[in-house]
Amino acid sequence: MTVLAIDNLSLALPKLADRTYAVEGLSLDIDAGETLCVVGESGSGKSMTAHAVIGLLPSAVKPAGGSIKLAGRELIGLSDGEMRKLRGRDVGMIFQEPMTSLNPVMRISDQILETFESHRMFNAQQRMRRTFELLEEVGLPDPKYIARAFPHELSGGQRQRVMIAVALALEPKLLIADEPTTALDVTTQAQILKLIDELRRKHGTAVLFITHDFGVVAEIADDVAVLQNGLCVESGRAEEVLQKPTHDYTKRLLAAVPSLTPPPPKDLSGEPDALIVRNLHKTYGGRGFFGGGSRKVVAAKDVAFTIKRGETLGLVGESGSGKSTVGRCILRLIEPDDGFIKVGDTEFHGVPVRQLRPLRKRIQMVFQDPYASLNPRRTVGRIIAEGPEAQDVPRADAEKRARELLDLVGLGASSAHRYPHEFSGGQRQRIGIARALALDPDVLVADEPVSALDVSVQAQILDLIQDLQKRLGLAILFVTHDLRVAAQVCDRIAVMQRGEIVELEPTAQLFANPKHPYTRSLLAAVPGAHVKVAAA
Amino acid sequence: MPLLRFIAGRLVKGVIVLIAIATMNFFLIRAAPGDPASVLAGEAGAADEEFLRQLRQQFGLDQPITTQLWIYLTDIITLDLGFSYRQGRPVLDLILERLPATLLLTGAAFIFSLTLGIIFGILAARRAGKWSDSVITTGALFFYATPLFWIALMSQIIFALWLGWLPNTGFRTIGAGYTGLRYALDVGLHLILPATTLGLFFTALYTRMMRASMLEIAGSDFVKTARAKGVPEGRIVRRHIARNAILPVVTLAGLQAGQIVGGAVLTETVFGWPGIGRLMFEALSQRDYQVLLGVFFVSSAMVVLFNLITDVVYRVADPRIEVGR
Amino acid sequence: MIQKKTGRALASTALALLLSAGVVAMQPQDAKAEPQRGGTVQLAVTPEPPSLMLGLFQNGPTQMIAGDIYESLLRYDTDLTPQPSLAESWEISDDQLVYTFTLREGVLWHDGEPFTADDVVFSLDVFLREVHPRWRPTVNAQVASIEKTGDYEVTITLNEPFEPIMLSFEVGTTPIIPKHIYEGTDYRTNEMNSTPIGTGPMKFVEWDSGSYVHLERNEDYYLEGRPYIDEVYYRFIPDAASRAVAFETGTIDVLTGGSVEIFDVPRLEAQDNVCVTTAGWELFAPHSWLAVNVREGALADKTFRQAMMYAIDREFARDVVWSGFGTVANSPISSRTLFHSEDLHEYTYDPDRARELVAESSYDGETLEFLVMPYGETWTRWAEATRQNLEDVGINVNLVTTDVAGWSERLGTFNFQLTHNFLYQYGDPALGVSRSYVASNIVEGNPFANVMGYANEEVDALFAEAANAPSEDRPALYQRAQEILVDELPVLWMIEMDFPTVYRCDLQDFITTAIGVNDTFRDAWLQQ
Amino acid sequence: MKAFFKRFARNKGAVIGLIILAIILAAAVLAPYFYPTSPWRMVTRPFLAPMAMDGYWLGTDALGRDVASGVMHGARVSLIIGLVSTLTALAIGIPIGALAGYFGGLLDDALMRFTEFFQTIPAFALAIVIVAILQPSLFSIVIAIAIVSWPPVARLVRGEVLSLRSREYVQAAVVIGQSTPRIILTQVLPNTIAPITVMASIMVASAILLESALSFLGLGDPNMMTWGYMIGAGRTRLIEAWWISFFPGVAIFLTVLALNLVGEGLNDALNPRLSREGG
Repeated sequence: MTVLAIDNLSLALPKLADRTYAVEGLSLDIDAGETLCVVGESGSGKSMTAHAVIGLLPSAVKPAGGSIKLAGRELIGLSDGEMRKLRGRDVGMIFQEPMTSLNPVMRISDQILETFESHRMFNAQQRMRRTFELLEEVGLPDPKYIARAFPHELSGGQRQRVMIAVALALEPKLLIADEPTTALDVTTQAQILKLIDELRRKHGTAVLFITHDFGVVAEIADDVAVLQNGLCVESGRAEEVLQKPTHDYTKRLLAAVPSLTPPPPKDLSGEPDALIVRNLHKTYGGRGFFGGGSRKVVAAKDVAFTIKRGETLGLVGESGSGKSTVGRCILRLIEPDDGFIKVGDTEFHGVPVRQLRPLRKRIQMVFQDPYASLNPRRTVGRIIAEGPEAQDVPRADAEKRARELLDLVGLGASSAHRYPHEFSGGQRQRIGIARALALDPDVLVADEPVSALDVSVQAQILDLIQDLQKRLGLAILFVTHDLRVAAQVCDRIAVMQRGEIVELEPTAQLFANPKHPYTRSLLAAVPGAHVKVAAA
Repeated sequence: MPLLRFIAGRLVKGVIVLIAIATMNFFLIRAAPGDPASVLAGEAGAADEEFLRQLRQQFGLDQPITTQLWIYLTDIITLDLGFSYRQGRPVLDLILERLPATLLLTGAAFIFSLTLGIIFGILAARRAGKWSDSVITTGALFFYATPLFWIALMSQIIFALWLGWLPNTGFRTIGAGYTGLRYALDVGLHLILPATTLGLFFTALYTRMMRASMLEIAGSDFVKTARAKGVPEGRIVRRHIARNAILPVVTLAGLQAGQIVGGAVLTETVFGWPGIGRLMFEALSQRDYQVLLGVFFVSSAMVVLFNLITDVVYRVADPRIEVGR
Repeated sequence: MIQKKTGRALASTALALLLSAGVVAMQPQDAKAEPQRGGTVQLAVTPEPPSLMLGLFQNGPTQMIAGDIYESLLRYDTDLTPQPSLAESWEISDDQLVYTFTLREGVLWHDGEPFTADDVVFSLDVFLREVHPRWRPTVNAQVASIEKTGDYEVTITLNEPFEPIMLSFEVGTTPIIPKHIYEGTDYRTNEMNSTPIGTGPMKFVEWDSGSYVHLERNEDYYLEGRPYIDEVYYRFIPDAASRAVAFETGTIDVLTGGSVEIFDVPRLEAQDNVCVTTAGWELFAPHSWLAVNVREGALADKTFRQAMMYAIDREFARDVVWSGFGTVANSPISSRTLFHSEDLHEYTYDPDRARELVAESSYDGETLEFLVMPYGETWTRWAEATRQNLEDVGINVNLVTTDVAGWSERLGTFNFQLTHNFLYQYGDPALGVSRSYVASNIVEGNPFANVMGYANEEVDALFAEAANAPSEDRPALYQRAQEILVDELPVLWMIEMDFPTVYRCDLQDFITTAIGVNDTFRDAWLQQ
Repeated sequence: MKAFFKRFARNKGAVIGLIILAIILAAAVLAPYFYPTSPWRMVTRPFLAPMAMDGYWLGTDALGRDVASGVMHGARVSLIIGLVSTLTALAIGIPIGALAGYFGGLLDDALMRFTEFFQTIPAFALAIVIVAILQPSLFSIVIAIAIVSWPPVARLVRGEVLSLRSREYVQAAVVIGQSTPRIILTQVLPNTIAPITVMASIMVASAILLESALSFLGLGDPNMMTWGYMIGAGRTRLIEAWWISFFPGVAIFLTVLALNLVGEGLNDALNPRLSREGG
């Protein structure tokens, strides 16, 4: 039975936008109990599609043609009141950001109860019982406690479970999930995906699942629709699309998904140690004004590793594992509590901040967020030249070097006088790399350098980093949460959990034979790991 | 317990700030030309050195300034705010006499402006872009941009002089001898004009803030969640948008409440309201140091107190903030 | 009105009046109207006084309120003729040295204690001698002794004849205060200061700080049937416009002089049942001038001061700034008191003449600082107009504002160049005029002394001689002094000021004496 | 930049505000041209109603001074007081906020206690006392307004700097070895300009209101023809000569209104994500 049938749907964008339609001529069907994944990169129109179905389009975006039928009933043209009655009862929706999707000042139980109240279903007693049932069903421990809690008292995964409970409270025919796991850690993501999958089987719910991640698609999709710039370029059964893509774009996207199989190891014997870290400790502890000491968080505990010239060490862990703190401690962006850090032949720890400045050129960093890592008020040329200038290189030389570097990272010397906002995310990340390289560092700390990028751009940046490493003999500390990425670029991988390195092995060995249980659970959680995906 | 510790901590901090303020004000006021004796001389229309000397000795102004400061600070710790030079009465008595009037005025203005501001803010935000929104925002902008004393004078002329509906000055009808309910009604009538005038600016301010806050919250993810649940619009506005939008407005209002107490000088002056704002202004021109310092002390203490209350209320109203931190 | 009476004449008038004791001293305008009992009167007074203890404080508002609580030996009619008050009668010896006052018997203090000669001696000889800045110089310089010569008789003996002493026995200069409360205490910290006890027609009830002072009828007052009014409220409304509105809306019955902005008077007067009087200030005769610091610079130059006098349009100031109230002043002695001379040079407004004199003078374009008198906005307007007058003839003036404290401080330390000021004349040049011009009164700390720094030995000598001269010699001496001063201009006299009182016409016999704004309620009654 | 103007121009109120402001500025600049003599000059009969006599289209005041001349000359002083006191407040608030926000820790604590201290004293009362003590003059008024209005600036800047400090481009500047003062001046502060500009436009408005309130209480500079002074001087004559304080009141209202509108426009244009779109 077809629950959702979208036929030739077009959504018009406001006049000044960069294209006429957010979505154009889209058709798709979902049957009861089936999951359809809509895949695409940012700006493909996948979210708009979801919002159109539930009638929550931004006021500037208007349906311009086609039809959306839910269980045979036309949704386009329904009045606000009719649409409202439909929401929650016939369609439920989960959003991407669990941290902001729940009302921060309402108790969890009230937010679930509200769904029943809004649709005048059940009496008070039944509502309460149903609420507890739901919380139990979505796998939350101690529903009584959770029901009375406020959202901020729950973890991200727990909140997303609450969201699912809210969305499924009235057993709707259709569940729309808009990137519901993107903001979650990989192990949590696996649990949530599993939960959604179980529930739709149990209740026969049709699921419209929006994602950018082919791993996720491989994990849960029955059907797939690939969107590019508002057009559906390919659709069909999941296994077919994943294994025998017909459209170039689909092929390119799939090819860009990093494989979990690491490339053959480099020969690094005889290379000198570029970075030695021993005994690194860092604890965050709240400094209370009147002795009210807040709880302490151990971000680094006895961390130790060595990176050779030309080697890439991956530092892998989930959020809060301390991996970013370790990277920043090595750079002395954060002062470690204790530890030995040696860059080349220079001891980096213990150097007074004043004398640190000239040493800084030895070790540089590439940041995660390409939008936040470039000063919006300076030209790209200045941003890159600032480094050498800070190290007393004459201005003219520094600017010349900046132009060379822009060439090197593939942007062209002429971009030097432009401002960051004129560049795309991937281009900005190239600028960030050029800035780091401007000082000819020995060591590069790359903190999640590709996690904010679309998958096709991701691959290009990873290639660039590897290429530069080969040419310049850089030692790289590669901080990431993404095991697929780590598999592709790292020679060795250190897995971090709660501030400690629990396992440090050459990449191939780690993937083939993980020793620590945490490493094993991480590997198991990688979406689509067990599904074969078409190789490039 | 953590709440108590939080309050205790804030109180200790508040006391330190208050003592610092008292010290600064002490020197600030002494930097002014002339002293209470010269004012009395200036007003008496006749004076000689002997007269001035007697007064200064009586006021203790012939002692070294550090001694005076030390005496003042040690007294203040025991809540002894000294003696008024001019009125020969304890400053604390003078202030306590005037404080209720000020609290009544500012309290009424505060409640009036906060209530109306929130209601208008919600109305405007719900009808953003429509004519009723324009009317409210234009009105708010008008009162926001018009000097308070101007409105005070205009309302006096219109409502007291032309229409004769309301008394224009004072706290109550002198000599009427009202008691009980009749007295309360009388005070209430006298209160309307000054409280409204004082409150209008803040009404405008809160209306604008509430509107902006509503619009900001309206774009939140959780509002979308509520829509996706099929919650009726009115309920979304009440329970989701307004409930969250009100927090920053109430916080700001609370922080301002303390300031209003000391800032009602203009209103009190124009409407002859016997509050501490006027007491301060008179004490200033009369160089009645102790009274001036006392008013500053008490009104600063009000600010500290209101800030504390706001914080506590905020902590209770917003579950995200851990009580005690 | 020019009053030139000999001391003997004053005394005989008083004796004549004694014969008709019990009769109202001043006949009301409508002699047929019978005074009625009862009623409440609300008055506006500005600013709120520091205290009501008239012996310790003599501020205008203190006098207005406490003038009905306390009494002195005498009252004065509007010609400055003495009238009985606590003194029933008095005699002056032929050599004008011994003054004998017979006191009224059966007078009670508000706390029920009887009033006797002891109170008078204590007040004049002890209390006021110590604390009263105006009585102290008189008593110290002129009085040989003050003695009780009977339970109800006090004798004052002078060192030499001093005719003006007969003008000193009004309630502001010599309030009689209760010996039983003040003797042996620290006067300034006596707790009873906040609940004043006097003998006057009204009793203190309550002072609601910031709002009002409430007085009530003294049931035990010694004049049968008086006072007529039951209750009086003096209300404090800080803003002048609010006071005017309060009067218009009927909340207030009387706007006392100084509590009504002068420009509001014509508007208020035009309304129904509103009366305006400028009476009740005759003893004070407030005299305003532009004080000039004659110590240095162009201001030390007589020619330059004359130039300024010609430059300032005093008619304009009177007509526009003061709404027509007052008289242009041409002499240091007010035309409303004794010894004023009409036979003096007059400086009429003449900008051309002023420009000539500026050119002749030592003024070379420096900017003069004009300290604005902080007594309300009329004074500010006047300063602005004066600055414009002076700038029109090429004198640069910068206004400086300050408050009362700053103003008194700067005058008292001679730290000013130009400022307005006005002083009371107290009926006799020896009491209220000479103090501004004699070199011996160039003293720091007192804004009402000779702050100008003017010193002229001849003027000093003339004033000294005139004070203790026999009555008949005094006019000539003062004539000469006036001639010198008018030529040298130690200050630029501006206006003999009127402080109109605005009241409801229902109030009868409202202002009847030379200090009528202060001792109002012995005679006043409400037409009902 | 173009986008900025486009966004600004989309806000009708802001454009109106800008036009009003331009007119007021023109009045301020052209005042000596239209009224070459001092606005204090008593030119004709006092209490002349508006339009009652040719050439005195806004009437005359209690001393016969031309109200129109006063309003135009007053524009200069009011704007100058607004601007100078705002700049002074910024000059105090920005460094304090920047230091507190960037360095954090004890310095932050100390500076914020200092700021709190000034926020605890009732602002208007403090301004009154400062002006009274220093004696009313352009200088003392500017100082008083600046002293009571810098704390919000410091707080704003601190907040901005606090969030900017953890921005990655600031960390990048640390990593490449830039000196701290240079980082603050080139990386951090330039990015706080937008919110500071918005706040400054509102501060100019409140400074003008504050000055008028001080003048109302008789604490204005007696040699400066300001709108506040004119209202203060005319307020007691409001009943019979409304125009004396009416027109300067309107001038204040328009200026404050215009500055607020422009401020809102700037806010919308500089923070597009917060732009108020109809719901």
